[in-house]
Amino acid sequence: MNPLAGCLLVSSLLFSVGLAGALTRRSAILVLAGIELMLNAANLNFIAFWRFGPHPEFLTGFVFVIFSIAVAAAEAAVGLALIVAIYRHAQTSDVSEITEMKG
Amino acid sequence: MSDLLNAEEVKAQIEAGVPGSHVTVIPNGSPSGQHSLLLDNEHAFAVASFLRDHPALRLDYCSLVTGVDWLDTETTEKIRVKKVVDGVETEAEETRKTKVPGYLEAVYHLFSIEKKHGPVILRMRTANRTGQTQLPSLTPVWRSCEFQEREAFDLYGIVFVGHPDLRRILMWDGFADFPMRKDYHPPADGVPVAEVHA
Amino acid sequence: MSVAVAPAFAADQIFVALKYWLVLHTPGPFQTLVSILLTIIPIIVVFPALFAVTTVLERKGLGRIQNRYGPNRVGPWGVFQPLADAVKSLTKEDIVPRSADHVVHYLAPLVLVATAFLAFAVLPIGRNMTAVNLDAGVLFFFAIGAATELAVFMAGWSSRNKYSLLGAMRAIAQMISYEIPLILSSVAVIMISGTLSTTRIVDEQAHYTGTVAHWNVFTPWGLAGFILFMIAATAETNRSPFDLPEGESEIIAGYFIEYSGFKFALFFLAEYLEMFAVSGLGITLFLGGWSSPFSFLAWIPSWIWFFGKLLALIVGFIWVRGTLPRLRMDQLMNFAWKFMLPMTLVVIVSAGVWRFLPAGVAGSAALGGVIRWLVCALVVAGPYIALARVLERGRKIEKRTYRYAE
Amino acid sequence: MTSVAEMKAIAGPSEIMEVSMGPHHPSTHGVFRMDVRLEGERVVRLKPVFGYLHRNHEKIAEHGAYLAAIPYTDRLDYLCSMTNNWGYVLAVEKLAGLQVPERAEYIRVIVAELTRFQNHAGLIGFLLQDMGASGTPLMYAFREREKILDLFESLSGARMMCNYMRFGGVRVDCSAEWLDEVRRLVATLPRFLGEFEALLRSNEILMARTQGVGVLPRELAINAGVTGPMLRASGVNYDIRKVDKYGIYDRFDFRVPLGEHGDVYDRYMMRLLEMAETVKILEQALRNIPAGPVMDPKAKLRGLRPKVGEAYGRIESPKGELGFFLISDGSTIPYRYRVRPPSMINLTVLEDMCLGQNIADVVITLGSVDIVLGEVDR
Amino acid sequence: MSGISEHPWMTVVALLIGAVAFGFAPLAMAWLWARFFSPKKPGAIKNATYECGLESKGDAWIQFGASYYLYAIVFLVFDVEAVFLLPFAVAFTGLSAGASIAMLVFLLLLVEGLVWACQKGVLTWA
Amino acid sequence: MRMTLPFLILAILTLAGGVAAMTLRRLVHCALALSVAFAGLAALYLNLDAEFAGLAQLLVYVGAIAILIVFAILLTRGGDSDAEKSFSPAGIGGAVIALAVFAVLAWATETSGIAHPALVTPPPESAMREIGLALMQRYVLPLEVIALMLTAAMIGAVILAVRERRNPAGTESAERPGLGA
Amino acid sequence: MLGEGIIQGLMETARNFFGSYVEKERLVTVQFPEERRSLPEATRQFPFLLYDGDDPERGLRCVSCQICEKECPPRCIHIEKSKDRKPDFVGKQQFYPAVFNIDVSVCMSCQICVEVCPFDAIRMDTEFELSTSDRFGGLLWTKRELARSNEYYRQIHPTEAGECDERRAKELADAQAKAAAAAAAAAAKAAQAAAAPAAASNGAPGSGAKSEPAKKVVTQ
Amino acid sequence: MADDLKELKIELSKNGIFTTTLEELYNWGRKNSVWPLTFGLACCAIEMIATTMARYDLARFGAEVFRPSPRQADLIIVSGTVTKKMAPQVVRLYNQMPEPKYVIAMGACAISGGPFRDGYNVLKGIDRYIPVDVHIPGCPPRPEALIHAFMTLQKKIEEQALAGENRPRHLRADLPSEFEVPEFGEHGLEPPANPELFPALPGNPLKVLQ
Ligand code: SF4
Ligand code: SF4
Ligand code: SF4
Repeated sequence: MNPLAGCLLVSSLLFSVGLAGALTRRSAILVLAGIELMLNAANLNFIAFWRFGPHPEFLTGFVFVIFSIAVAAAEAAVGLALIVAIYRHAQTSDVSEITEMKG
Repeated sequence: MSDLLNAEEVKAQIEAGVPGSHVTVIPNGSPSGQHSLLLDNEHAFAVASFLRDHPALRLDYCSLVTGVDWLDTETTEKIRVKKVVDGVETEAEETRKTKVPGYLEAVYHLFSIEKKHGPVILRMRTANRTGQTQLPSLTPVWRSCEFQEREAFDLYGIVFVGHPDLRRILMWDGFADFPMRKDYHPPADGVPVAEVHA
Repeated sequence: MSVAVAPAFAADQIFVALKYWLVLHTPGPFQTLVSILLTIIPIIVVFPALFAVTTVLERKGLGRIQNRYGPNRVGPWGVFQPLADAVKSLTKEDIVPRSADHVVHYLAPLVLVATAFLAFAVLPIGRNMTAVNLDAGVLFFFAIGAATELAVFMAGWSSRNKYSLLGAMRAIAQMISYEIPLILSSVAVIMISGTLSTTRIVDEQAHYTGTVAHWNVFTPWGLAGFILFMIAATAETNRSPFDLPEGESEIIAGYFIEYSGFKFALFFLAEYLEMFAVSGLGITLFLGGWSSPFSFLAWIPSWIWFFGKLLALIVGFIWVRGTLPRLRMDQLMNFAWKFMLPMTLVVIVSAGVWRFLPAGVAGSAALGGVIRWLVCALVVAGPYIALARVLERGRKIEKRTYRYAE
Repeated sequence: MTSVAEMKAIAGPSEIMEVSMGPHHPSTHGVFRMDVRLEGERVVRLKPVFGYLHRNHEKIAEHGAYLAAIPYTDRLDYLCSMTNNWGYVLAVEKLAGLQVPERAEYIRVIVAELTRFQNHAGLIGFLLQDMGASGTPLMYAFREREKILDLFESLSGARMMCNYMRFGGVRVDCSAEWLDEVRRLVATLPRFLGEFEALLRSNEILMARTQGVGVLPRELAINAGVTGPMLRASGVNYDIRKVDKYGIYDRFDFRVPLGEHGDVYDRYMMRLLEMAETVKILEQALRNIPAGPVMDPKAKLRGLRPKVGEAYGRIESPKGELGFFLISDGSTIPYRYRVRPPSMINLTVLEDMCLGQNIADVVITLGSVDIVLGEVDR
Repeated sequence: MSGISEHPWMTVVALLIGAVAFGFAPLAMAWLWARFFSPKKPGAIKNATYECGLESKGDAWIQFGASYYLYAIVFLVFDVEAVFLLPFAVAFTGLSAGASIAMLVFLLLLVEGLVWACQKGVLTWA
Repeated sequence: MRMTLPFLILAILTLAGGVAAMTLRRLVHCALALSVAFAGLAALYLNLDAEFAGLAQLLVYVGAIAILIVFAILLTRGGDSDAEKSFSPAGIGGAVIALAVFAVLAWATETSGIAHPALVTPPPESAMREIGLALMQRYVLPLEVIALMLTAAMIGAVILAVRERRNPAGTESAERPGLGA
Repeated sequence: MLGEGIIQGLMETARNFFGSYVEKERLVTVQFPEERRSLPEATRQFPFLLYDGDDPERGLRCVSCQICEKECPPRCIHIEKSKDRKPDFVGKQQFYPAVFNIDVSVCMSCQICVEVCPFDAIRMDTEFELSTSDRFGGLLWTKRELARSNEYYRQIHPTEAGECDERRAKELADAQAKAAAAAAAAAAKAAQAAAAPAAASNGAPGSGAKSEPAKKVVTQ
Repeated sequence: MADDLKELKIELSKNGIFTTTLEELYNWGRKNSVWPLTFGLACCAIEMIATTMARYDLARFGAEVFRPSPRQADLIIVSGTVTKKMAPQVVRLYNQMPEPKYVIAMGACAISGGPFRDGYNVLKGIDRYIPVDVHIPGCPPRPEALIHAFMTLQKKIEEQALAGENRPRHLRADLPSEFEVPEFGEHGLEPPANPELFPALPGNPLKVLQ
């Protein structure tokens, strides 16, 4: 297999793992972690395409990854803060319990 | 010692200031001349507050609180001791009072930081040594009594009613005895022969 | 000139030459392997050895500060003290608390030591003596440092002890707070050097105007940056007066409270290694790395310069430790965020100004230099004074005078 | 609406951590324990727990002769055996009506003030140790302390447990050489104070850590029976040396420093300033010490039988008011023997000083109280 | 020691392995020592959590105050900022004043957030 | 294809970390495994010659986000969450969906031409300076936007997390005089 | 200025650091096992029993009056009186301790036993290097282990020993004078009345026993 | 030849250079790196502190590394009165130390209860609950005496065999490394002594104070 395909495969595997985690875990924090994993999988794609793409010198994919990291950081900060805030209200960080409370 | 307050004067002031209170002056025969005032337990708290807040006395500082154990008096020797605290100076005619039960006593030494005088010595006595060992707590008047009253509770078993946190202080919680009482004997932990000399 | 330089150069490059010689004499297929081994083994040998020396030095130095001898019985002048400690630690029983998380408990010291070692990879310890000449060396250093926080957390959490967890949280809070000033103060250097490669940063500083070298610390922003960097480094490595995570008086021994035997020794080792590493980076960034301050001293081999500077910084660390009481957590954090961070930003601005100001005004290069120096110094000092004012406001920390009652 | 959940979040135990500091803890100055509740690092409750060094001093003293209690008083506040001795013999002298010869009074003042000096020096050292000053100030303090202990040793035979005073005087007279030694030492003490001053007085970290920390308001201090430098740090002018003028303290010219804020820094400074005053007292005492006997001829060592009665004698020990309360039943053994331990009563306000503070402040606040467990628990 | 053709990351990996081995070797030695000479003797009290010589009460894994988290947030933001700052710094010598001012604006935006947080008292340790 | 072996190792490491992060019981373990995954990814970036991206990943993800997650776990007392309740009842469904997504992605990768490019480009040179220039010239606007976003995120997160810190549990809100600037 | 105090402190420690190489004041360590500080004369550690002459058994000054046993605050002295008596240095018949144990693991070095002993029989030693792994054997000292000669006493507490010797010499002289007077009186009496051989034989061994240590005291 | 070697060995060991056998190395390391636990109980603790201070400088022996956590300590100096209330804590601390661990009973109180032996709350010697290596009498022992005790301990360590029948306790799997922690009873500690360490000696119980 060539490197790009390998990257893509790994990336999609990682994406699926993240997705599976996000869908199955009860802890809101892990759901967030799953989402982070998915984001990372996407980042890997960008890097791979930048590296093996036709115009690595334009750095588009690369810079996108940097921005993506920044966005992910912001997302993590807010998301986790949200979880903490919810926990303070509900004394739980269990997603299903949280939904139950809302519903 | 700073100006010794005249016990009689203080007594008069108390009895004027706290109506219904009953104060006895207990003279002290030793050269120190520190006479003390025996308070009745019902008014003790009011008296204490009065002493603290009285503008001329201002006994704002309670230095020392302690328990004293006076055993039930049966032997002649013990009677002598008993007599002193009662303040009866003559010795001979007291011998018939052999049946007086013992009691626990709490002694408070008061000073004034503001007026720089003192001490005024207060005493309170429990009814007996076994069942009725309650005394009013003066901790609400002087915080400094807090630990010392706890200690008297711990070591003598004087129950201070109104104390905010009356627990054992020096011994552990499950301890059953009151070790400073005169009739307490420590457990004889096995000591090897080599150590026994006395 | 060349006559004088040649032997000096030989001494300077002796290790490099040795390595080449050894590598060239190994059979082809193994050359890479041998070369790599020859690169990493010195790191793994020299710095732990330095650790041993430093512990003796520290104990004896503190002793002297405190009017006593310090260890002097084990071997001549007590130099075998660390050896005895090592033997003892090796043979000591290893206790893992029952309720601890065993795997994480085991891994924590390893991770800590490993990351501490990795940081040395990018330090130029002499001319042509950088283990790994990375393009993004400085960034590598910081990225690796990030893992230490996790290791500390692992240690503190896995012990399942209140004090250790508290210590770990403190340590992490402290490390993250001081990591920002650490990075930002190095940004100033990077701005001027235009590279993240540690080797090139040193190269930039290793030439001379007249006899004086171009060390960054000789510029106003460099000086301020260096001071800030060293303060942040002290905090980052949990050295006194920032040794709160292991503040004995409050939380007993911090995050490694439950570690015994050699695992504990590893924590100690890692702590010192981090100290060396971050001092090494400070030297690289501000003190001209392996270069000599004056051109006439250039004959001293570069690696001696590096280790000399390292030793000087270590002595400084010990000295400070022997003198100062430690800060309190909130003061520490306040200091990081309300003083260090703004000041490092100011330093960055100052470095920017430095670049945009001409080095020489028409007619006189020296005058231009002086003006530039002064302006940059002003850019640093002004905000410093303002900041100090703002911070001082509201808290009355002062010497007091007392009245007496007769 | 959300109040229930909010209250849960506020009152729930999850935020609060219970930590027990001590009895084995590097900074509790012995076997003292504080049950601390923390929110984050902030103290929301603090209960001192005593008794880990309860050695039954009072009980033992109530079983031995009056004389036998003296060596035990050494071990009360084991840093200051001389002042402990003094407090006790003062009470006995009151109880038995003994006079103390002039020279003995002077010697008492000299040793007591030396004791005060070394106690304060040690306290400052320990306090800074608690602040994490890796030993240096403590080392310097102990360097001076050793010199004072040398003097005690050559006077009384022991470094710490001097067992030196007797009812009606002191056990042995001091020699002229000894007095010269003291003079020499006293001459060097200001230098030590200067060194300490340079080392730490204006240290920013020290000031930042101690100022405004562990504040003890004046009224509370008085009501809680706090004494000694701690009381004076809260601005109350009460020094038993001045109030009672026990011994011959009315003959010396010295001042009582007073604090204003009642915080740790003030308490720290009180000690430093008192040390300077102590040097002054020492100089005067050494200048004026007369010749003469050192024991009341009426006093006898064994078989002291005070009249039936009671007495309370108190002195200004380095830690505060050290009092001894004795009841005599006319026998050779005290019927009731009670120590008023200054450091224990000073601890009454520990919780008040620590609430809402950082846990690190608890340590230095405790350090600034200056406790010695031998005295707290007796 | 550049010059010999080796991938820099290989050296890093080798160093990593070496470092782990360095840490691991003594642990292994200690283990061997314990195996042959000095047996491990665990016990109920010995392996209990240390807490000042008392029996430990309550779990150590408790919930922490929010202040740690707040610092972490601010740290995260500034860490990301550093990620942008570093390439800027590297390129700085080749940049115009305008770009520098852009970076200044970037910094000031974040600093503004920090100042806000300060004023909110977020960065006051509790 | 000289990168295959390291790539494989790193890929396995990353995936193992990811899987562990998503399956382990104890939340802190999950967080640690997650940081392994992040570190693995960083190494993958490095392997793909994206030096800066890899190190930035390490710095931000392992150094900061992992710490943040760990703090969040400790803050929500998840450090010792009990075992049975760690998966939601919809677990099987979620796993199936994830599997399906993976199938689609893998199929797309296989079938599209991208996976079989003819040429493999040589690694681009000296990225750092280029990145800096690109960032400061071509991407200035996104940069400023990112700054805004970060600030907003910081403020938002702080507001969220700080909500109930105003009234600390059951203590006198004794303000320490003279401390804290 | 911010940082001034810190720098001052650093200077102070630096002064001490460098001072430690030149100034005695700043390097106060006494390297104990090799270097020792001379202990002051008054130093006390644990009691010992004094004996006169060469025989630690016979020469013990202790008369087993048990005052020290009673007064010792922690009660760490254990004495058993002898059944028989032997003469002391002035020739009076005295009991001697059949058992005299001091448990130094209890002794608080308070010196009260020394103070109360009316017979100058017990004194404080200065020896302190007593650590041992033997808890019972090593720290329970019997009469044998406690006995020290007067020379030793003079060595460790010269002033005190001098005073003590003087006092004892005076006592002895008094006793001798008294004995002489008594003897003179007796002689006079004997001269007056009939000689009583029993009395003379009674006195002879006493005076013989006392003369030997007495000589020692006087000569030294 | 053999003599030469031996001499060299002695010469080397005089300089602190470890010599050939494992046992010697082991003992040399242990004896020169004894880290005490930061643990003080009473007055004796002050003298212990004084021992580490400039005048006496215990650091010369490499023993100034006072570790606050028992996990990292080798030596517990029981310096002062062990009260009954404190005894369980002391035993627990000792138990939590890793082997090899040593105990110095410093001062009369630690050995036997000392002057306070007659008190109701005073433990009559810590050796009732933990094995003591070195006793140092005195009240308090002078700092020099503590150094002497420390050297006695070093000597003791030096003489310990690594293998064989009489190897020390910590090398033998069959001997315990932790001891029963006494419990608070209604009148005193239960049990009053650990019978394994302190077999009930025949004879009189302590004569009770009257
Ligand atoms: S010195 Fe004190 S404790 Fe020791 S035997 Fe003499 S009287 Fe007893
Ligand atoms: S030593 Fe002195 S006091 Fe003690 S029994 Fe002997 S003679 Fe009497
Ligand atoms: S032996 Fe003496 S000095 Fe030591 S603790 Fe006991 S009473 Fe205090």
